[in-house]
Amino acid sequence: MEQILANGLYLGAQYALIALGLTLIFSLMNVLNFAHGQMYVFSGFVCYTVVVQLGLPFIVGLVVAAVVLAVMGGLIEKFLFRPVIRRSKRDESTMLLAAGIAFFLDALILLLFGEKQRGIPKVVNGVFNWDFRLIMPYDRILICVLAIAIIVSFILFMQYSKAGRAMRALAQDRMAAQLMGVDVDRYSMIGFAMGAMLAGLVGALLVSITGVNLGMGGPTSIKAFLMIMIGGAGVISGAIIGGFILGMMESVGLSVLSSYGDVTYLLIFASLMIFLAIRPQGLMGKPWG
Amino acid sequence: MNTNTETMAAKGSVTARILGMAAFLALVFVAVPMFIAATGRSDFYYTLTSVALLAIGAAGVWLTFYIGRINIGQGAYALMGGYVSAILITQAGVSFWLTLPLAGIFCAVISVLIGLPILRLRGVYFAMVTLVLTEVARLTALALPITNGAKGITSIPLPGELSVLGITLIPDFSTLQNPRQAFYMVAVALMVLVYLVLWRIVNTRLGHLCRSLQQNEELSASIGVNTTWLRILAYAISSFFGGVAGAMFVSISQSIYPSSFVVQDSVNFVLYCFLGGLGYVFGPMLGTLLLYFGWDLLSVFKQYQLLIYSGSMIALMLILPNGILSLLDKKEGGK
Amino acid sequence: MTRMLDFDNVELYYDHVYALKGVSIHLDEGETVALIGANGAGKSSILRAITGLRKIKSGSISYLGDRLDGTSAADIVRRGIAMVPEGRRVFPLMSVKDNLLMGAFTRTDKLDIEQTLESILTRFPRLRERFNQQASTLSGGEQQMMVIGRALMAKPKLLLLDEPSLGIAPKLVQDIARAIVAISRDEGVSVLLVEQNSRMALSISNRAYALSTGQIVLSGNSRELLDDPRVKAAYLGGEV
Amino acid sequence: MEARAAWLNELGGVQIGDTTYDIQIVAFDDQKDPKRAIAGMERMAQEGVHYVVGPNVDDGAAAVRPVAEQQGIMYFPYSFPKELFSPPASNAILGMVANYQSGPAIYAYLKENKGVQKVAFVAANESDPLSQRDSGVEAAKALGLEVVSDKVTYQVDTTDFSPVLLPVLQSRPDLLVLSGVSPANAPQLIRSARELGYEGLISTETGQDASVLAEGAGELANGFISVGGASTPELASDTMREFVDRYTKMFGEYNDESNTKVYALEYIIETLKANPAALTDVEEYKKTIDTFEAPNPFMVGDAKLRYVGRSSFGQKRQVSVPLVVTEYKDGAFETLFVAEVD
Repeated sequence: MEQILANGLYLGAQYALIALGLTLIFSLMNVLNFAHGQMYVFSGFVCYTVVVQLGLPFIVGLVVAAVVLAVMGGLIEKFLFRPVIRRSKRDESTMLLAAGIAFFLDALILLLFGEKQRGIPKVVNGVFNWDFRLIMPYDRILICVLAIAIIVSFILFMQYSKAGRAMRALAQDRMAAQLMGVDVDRYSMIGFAMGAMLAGLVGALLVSITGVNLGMGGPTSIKAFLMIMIGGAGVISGAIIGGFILGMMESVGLSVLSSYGDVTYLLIFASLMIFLAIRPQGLMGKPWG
Repeated sequence: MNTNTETMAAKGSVTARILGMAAFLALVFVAVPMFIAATGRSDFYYTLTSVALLAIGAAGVWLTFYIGRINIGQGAYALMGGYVSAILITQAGVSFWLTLPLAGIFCAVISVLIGLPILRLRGVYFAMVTLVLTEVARLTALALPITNGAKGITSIPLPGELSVLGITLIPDFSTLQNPRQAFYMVAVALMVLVYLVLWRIVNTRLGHLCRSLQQNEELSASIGVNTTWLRILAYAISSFFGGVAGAMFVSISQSIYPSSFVVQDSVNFVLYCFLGGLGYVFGPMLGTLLLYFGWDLLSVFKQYQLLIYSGSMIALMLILPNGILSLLDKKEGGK
Repeated sequence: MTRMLDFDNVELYYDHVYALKGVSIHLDEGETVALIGANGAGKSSILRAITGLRKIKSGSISYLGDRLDGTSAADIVRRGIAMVPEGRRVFPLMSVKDNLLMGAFTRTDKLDIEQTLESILTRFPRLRERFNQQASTLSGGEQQMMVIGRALMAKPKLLLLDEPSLGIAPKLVQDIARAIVAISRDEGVSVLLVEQNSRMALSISNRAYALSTGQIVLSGNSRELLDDPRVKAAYLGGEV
Repeated sequence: MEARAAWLNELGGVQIGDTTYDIQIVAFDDQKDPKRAIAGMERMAQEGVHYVVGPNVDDGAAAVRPVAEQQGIMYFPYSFPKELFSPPASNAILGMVANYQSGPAIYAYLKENKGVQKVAFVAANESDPLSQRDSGVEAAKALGLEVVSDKVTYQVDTTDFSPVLLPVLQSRPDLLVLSGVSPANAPQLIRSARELGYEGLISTETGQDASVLAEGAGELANGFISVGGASTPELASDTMREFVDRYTKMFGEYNDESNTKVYALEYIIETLKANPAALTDVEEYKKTIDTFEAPNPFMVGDAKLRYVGRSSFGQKRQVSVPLVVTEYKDGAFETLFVAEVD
């Protein structure tokens, strides 16, 4: 039992971090970022390149990956999403753009980093073992702690900094925020960059544990969609709760249902559909986003 | 499928429409086979057959757009339809031609059950739920005994003879010299049928009601439109199209796996619609042709194929964010 | 008195439909001016044009002698124009405190902001009581107080109020009216007030303009207009 | 394959019959989508290609079968379902050693040399791994081993395998078989198993990539048993070594998969040399299969290129590559033993 909970917590922390970035972008721009998973993968490869190919410490890889992704996010917002949003008749047109960007990143990853699975050496060795009731390698504990620390600092930033307040205001009422003198373009760009950076941080963190490969992008995006649906799209607390719930469900399901074959995700998906039919806005969301 | 055909259809004068239709039919049924015969590129048959079938699925997605819903779940119905057809053929020995409508009807019935709760959702919520639906369909196909799990159903026989009152309408495919051409003809005929139905729907009272739903649901509900029924109906028709397309695909590949239609396919259906333009009935058809056929043509660029494909998709989006057919809007606006 | 705002022969339309057809109004320093008229007459469009939310088609808007049209919304706030939008538009998931702080978004001096905040909390004691509560939990009247306070956080010279009495309990409408009068008196702020409740608007303003279908149909001293039968006609949208 | 083709062309091409040909490889990316795989096969037929190496997955391989048979194409899929290679099918040739051939050999070896008694299987919930698991279970049972867990499956996109492996390891196996594991998943699974305290053996029947294992699992992967390519130092001829050099120059990194594919190309060319009529008619090719034999340029000694598979498929529809079982050790594979498939 302890083991299942610990696994759930570990998964939940990384999931929540992925969902945070996605929900931030969604809340600010009403864009469902299909390329989120690809950004995560891209960042994993950047971190790999810095750590394995250039032989620099992991922390450098983490920082470089975060910076690269933030810049990439900002540029994508400024040169792709902004003009399209301005000129298209429907919000949904951005979906095609996001999907195009997802394909493009896939192609870029393939050309730059190849199709192989890549990973970096363990950051710390050793395994925490509490009487075989709870086994957790130290590097997982470290990554989990780092992920939670990033989540906490993100919340603090959004809660107490001027920029964080501006982004929350923008998400809650775009027009009123404009009237307060918030520069919508500027903060949309900052928000997108931060969302991409969060995806990048998770990718760089996890490359030390799970490694990365080209095919991970799509499934990661789908999982991230799941989480923000559980919690409610565009709400920070919802993304965090959604991430932890999915992590727990996955951990519990895989352990409890293992004898019935691979039905965990089927059950998660099916129960999610029923849940959404009853509560469309998710746990914390506003009705209709 | 040239733009002239669509321009005429869109402008709407009756004669122009009939002429456009005739030109289109001549193009797909006569000109394309002649072109293929002349160039010997018979592999285009399969590609164009795929385009026709995917366009059918995309037509369904387009119809759900028409009631203001983004449907990223068409892959689920294509997969469902495919399995219904495959199971009926291999286990009950039903003729393929009968399974085709049955697959559609099965999907329509299921979609009503699923649609009742989820069609209340809007915007990204509906979109994401339907995306999940695709995964549910795949995982269900993996888990069920009747679908044979991950191993799929293989060695499905080719479509047999279709005869009414002793008259052979469609001969047994396995006796044909060129089954690919036959598949092409059938698929294109189906596509033409589907788009005629779609076009009819759009130009009747039902279509007007759908449009009002797209613009303002509360308002339409308040003036007495039965919005629930309307949404269910549109969604059921959409899923019917998806099921038929899936079933037809299975008969061509003679096999089906849980991976035959996945999230990527669902997303692609949506992209076809966007790219073509949501404002026009023929948008999804054009979008499918460009994206699917375009991909094949780009294969000459080898490892840069995906880069060029996605790059041009993004560029197109920047130039024409409302779809290719929005070019027609501009012309009309200029007058 | 200095001319504060000159709204000269402005045309504005939404998607080919006229919202304003050559409207001219002006406002002097220290004045409270009301814009009255039926729903859709174009009152709110004037405010949106001033704050830069809508681009004008022709004409000009000047503020303290400088052109205002064409500058960004953020710049307009910085130059001393704050608006209380129609329907209040609170940030529902933010605390009262954060809502108020958003009002001072363009200001940078922390100490100065603290002082303004303190004066607003003194003016609206209810906000002090609810200081850390989420804005969505406030009553309609409290929310209205809060968004007025939020606008004052910008230390504006010109305050634009869009339908402050809409959806507020009648008893509280008076409170709001009193607050507006007090603000303009104490802070020396000029006020441009858009109201459907013409009685309230005329009773607290110096001058007023009546609009109908995007045009000024009547203007003059508020006290005189209070008894003018033509005001009623303006609400019916007809010719005066 | 492109590397070998370029090399052969550089040497002046290949003489088949009286004519000397340059080899041209036509590539098609099916993106693992069966629908596209069919389109690819149609393209091949269109371009007059009669010999196709691929597809690489089960659903693609099954999907292209009708096209290949109608269009007269011999194809070398890297997927194992027996019906592709057994009569009435006759156009597919298995390009490598199948797991139901390598599995029994590995289990027998481990039973004898390492005293393995209890085996647990875990597989991805996809067509190939599942079929590999099922035949692996069968083989283990036939050898008298006890199968303690064979129900657990996982999604290929799993990022954390601890919850997946937990119930498997609780059944306390001596040998954990990762059926049909992809090179991407293998290091994660090994790492998770070791980190959960598992100390027994871990094996798979498919080829793996040493550098991926080193990056993903480090020394935790030591002792991992897998099927190697045919280019182990003991077996590789000078030709093979030069090929690896050339490949590395062209594509940067050498791996097992391309190794088996170069064999497929060699078989095609040599068989065509033996019967030039097969250039345009695959029926001729099929006739040649049964008797074909040529020296194997990639292996030391007098190894032969010939077709095998009679005991598995009832007809010769498999290329003969040596079955090399290897053990991972500090970033490289060491050969455990070598066997041959009949």
